[in-house]
Amino acid sequence: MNEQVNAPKKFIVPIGPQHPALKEPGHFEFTVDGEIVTGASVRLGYVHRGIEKGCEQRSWIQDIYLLERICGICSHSHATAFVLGVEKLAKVTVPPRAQAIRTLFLELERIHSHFLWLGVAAHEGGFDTLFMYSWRDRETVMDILENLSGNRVNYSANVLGGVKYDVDEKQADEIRKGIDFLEERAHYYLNVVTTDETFLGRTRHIGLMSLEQAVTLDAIGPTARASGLARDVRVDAPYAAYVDFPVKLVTDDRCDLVGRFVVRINELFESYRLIREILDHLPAGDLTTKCPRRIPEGETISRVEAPRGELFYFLKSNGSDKPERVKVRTPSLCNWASVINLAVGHNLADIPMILAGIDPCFSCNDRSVTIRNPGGSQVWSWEELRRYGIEHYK
Amino acid sequence: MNIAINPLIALLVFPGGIFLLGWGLFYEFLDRKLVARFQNRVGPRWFQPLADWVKLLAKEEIIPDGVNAGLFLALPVVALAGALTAALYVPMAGWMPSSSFRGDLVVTLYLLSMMTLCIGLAGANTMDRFSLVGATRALTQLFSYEAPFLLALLGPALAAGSWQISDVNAYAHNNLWMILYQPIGFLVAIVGLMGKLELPPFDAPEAETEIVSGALTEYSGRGLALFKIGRNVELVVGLSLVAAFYLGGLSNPLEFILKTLGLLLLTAGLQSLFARLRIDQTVGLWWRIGAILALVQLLAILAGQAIRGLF
Amino acid sequence: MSTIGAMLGDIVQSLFTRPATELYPFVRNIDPERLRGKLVWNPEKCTGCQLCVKDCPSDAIELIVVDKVNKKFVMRYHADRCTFCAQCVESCRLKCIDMSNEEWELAALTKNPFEVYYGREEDVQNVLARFAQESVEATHRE
Amino acid sequence: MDINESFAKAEQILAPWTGVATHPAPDRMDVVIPAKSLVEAVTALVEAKWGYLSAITGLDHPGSTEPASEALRWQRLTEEIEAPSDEESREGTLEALYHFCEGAAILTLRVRVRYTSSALPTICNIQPAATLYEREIMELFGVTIVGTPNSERLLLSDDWPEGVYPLRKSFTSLKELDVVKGKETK
Repeated sequence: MNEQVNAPKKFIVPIGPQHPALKEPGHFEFTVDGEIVTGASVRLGYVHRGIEKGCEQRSWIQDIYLLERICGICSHSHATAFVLGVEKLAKVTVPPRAQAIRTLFLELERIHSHFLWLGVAAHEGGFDTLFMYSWRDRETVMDILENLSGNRVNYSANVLGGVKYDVDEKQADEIRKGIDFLEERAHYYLNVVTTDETFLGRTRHIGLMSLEQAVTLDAIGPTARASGLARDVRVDAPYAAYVDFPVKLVTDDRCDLVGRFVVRINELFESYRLIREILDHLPAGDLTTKCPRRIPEGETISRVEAPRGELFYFLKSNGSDKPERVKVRTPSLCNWASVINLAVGHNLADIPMILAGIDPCFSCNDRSVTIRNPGGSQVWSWEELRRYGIEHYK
Repeated sequence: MNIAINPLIALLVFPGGIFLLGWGLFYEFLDRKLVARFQNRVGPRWFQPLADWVKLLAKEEIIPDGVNAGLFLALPVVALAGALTAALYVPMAGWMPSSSFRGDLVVTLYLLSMMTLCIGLAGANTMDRFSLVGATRALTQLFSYEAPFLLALLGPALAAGSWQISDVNAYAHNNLWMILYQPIGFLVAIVGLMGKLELPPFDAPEAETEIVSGALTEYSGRGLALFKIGRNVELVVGLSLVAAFYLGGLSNPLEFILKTLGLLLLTAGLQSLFARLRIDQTVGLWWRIGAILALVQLLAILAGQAIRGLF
Repeated sequence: MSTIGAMLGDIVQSLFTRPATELYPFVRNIDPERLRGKLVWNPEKCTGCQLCVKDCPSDAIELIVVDKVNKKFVMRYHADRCTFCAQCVESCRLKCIDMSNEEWELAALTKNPFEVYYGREEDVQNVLARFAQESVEATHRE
Repeated sequence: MDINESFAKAEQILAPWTGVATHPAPDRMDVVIPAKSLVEAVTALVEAKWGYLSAITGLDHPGSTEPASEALRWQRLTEEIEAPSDEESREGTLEALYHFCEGAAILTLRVRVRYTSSALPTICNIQPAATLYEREIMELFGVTIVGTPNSERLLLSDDWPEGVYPLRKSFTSLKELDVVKGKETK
């Protein structure tokens, strides 16, 4: 009799902006029924810094360093996307050695980012041992990067028209040695995440995103590739030295968190192979070429595959030494929709792992965008999404 | 060692009171250090748990809005008292239990459960959502591990033919280590103890990445300090109990130290080996596997005794 | 293929190996050769082209002209603003600027150590005296 | 798929609405379309499964700084903006670029609206992932997206003044804005 009077009240579990699960500020509200999540919404913007506007007030050269600081983890990807765009506008041909070194940095950065992600994702699942070990091993690649560029993050390796740092034979040997060690470790972690029963219990069939959903939700990067969606800018539209050193596309059809682990770790192997190839066939030549301070008028688009997915830069120049417009679209932004949609129907305990599964980067998002979702009208239920998918692909 | 201790001293200095608190902090340090070493880290220095504890005691205690203040303040005290009282019935440091009567095993087990009950109540007392979810999980977990844990400790008791801890201890001391012919019971007991103490991988009730600190999210200062030390005391009591039952009894301090340290090493290893279990996985594990294993063990013991009775 | 406790080997092994933690202030690693630390400036070659000042993304460098004809300059370097990107090193055509790979522990309790003057001794004294003079004049005017 | 093939296909799909199509770079195609046919064009692209929406870029063209020839070119291209009177030609326009990517090919749909009539239809019904991008340009450029699922204050802090769009060229800083306002009130 009382059931109708006691209509189920919404029990909302807030996560963030300050929460141990999120080391970066974001705010999530999960409506739960017992342990099951029935709704999710997200509000970002706590670290909005107005970088796009800031770029318009600084010179092209200063912007490299500003953009590099959008994200500490994929800093080189941002800088590379920017300088590639500017060089396209200025019609400057960068020496092949510089392009190869840029690519080397990009791949080292991918290794560092994926190892970092592996640790964070394991931590979200309460597997702190894996967390500690993967971060310990990540130090190897951090040391390599420090030896190459002088800094562990924000390498500042790019300048307009080339790179600052050369790689000599001694350093190449050090990198090879580090890569050998990391390859062995990656094999080990691949084994752990695919065979350890307790860990699989937290990842198998969790956060399922079918290929159709991935297409509908516009997923990109490893998140999309784990659902079998073959999208990788390095393959689709090779830039820098990827033309000479082609990448094999890594996908997985598991569609769940295990798939996301497997894709990222398999990408590591591809990075190792690429790094060895680059070191073995490093083109000789100059490191830089002259690039004008005033960039000719024009517009350009530059895309780079950051560790988290496609990074999109739109640059517009008005012929002066400052850009007219710098538009940055970061990969995490594309993948939010998938988290919000995947969360519904899962256990509360799985949420941190699903969140971590897309490797979200709050700094990337908050560069200029905030999402707020109070009514839940934007949040699609599972059913709605499926209906949409069915209708969409009729 | 069968030296009788003055009840007052037993209560305040040894084996209850100061000794147990100090020993609890020491074991917390050892546990943290071992887990750190398993994870290839350095870990804390020896005084870190003490420093943490003193700091917490010195800090302001905030009573949040919307709680029953009396309950809020009393719960940590009750939890610690429960754990300390349980120590009186256990052969602490190899000494004979300072207090003993027939059936004290059951009392001890329930005293050990006081902690979880208090944590559950503490969580339900506040209006915080993390606390509520944490309390629900803590109590759910209590109901899942309690029965198998009890069954696991009943095995040695049945073998000894007594429900008195000191008798079981003496029996274990005089016979073959029970871990050898009741291995399943030992496993269930040690894992059950980890569940009781909410150690990883059974730390869903305080999973920091989901619900911050679980039921204790709203606690600060003295209340939190008391809960923390209560858990340390329970760790020592639980380890002694399992060591006394399964590892050939505790008859002198050296045995006590070696055996409990061995168990601590095992639990630390288990802690670092697994990913956190979801609460539904915990419940499933205990009822589907833990309880059945413990029952099988129990039936085997009974059958063994029946067969022995025949000859 | 599935196992329980796949990391057992590693865990047991680490119990007998040294922890990976670096006890930083007590145990020090060798600083990498390319480490980008505090900026150092050599006044001898500087022509005062101001390119480093122009390219600095964080306004960390000021070049104060003492005597333009005789190429006497003093550099005021704000270590607290510097992002250690080394663009100035790249921009300087005469290689006057470098980044130290030894001096990188720059934390301080006051703001004073973050304002560094580089240049020939007499030039720096000159500039400092001028600043002192100016500040005195400013207070007098008030 | 080959870039040229992709572009040929896109050209075919977009033919009914194309104002003008250019290839600023080998891997790019810019298609200028009138704002009113945006939804139809995007629907056609999505139904033909041509690539995915990669981003929406906003651009600000303040009337006073833009060369007159540029403004005239736009009139010819879109016919959307009718021949402006002297006063109107000084008014700025906002441009939204819808970037679609397929393989290496990047297709950009360009639409322009005036400051005073800055309405664009939403494409969220066709491309749900567009919601974030739409909010971004609403917030930062002051383009009004009609029918977007959520049109609240999104990006900027809650105390950000109404009607101030930070990525427009006229915006320099909040402090200066106050100074200007102060003068006005005096």
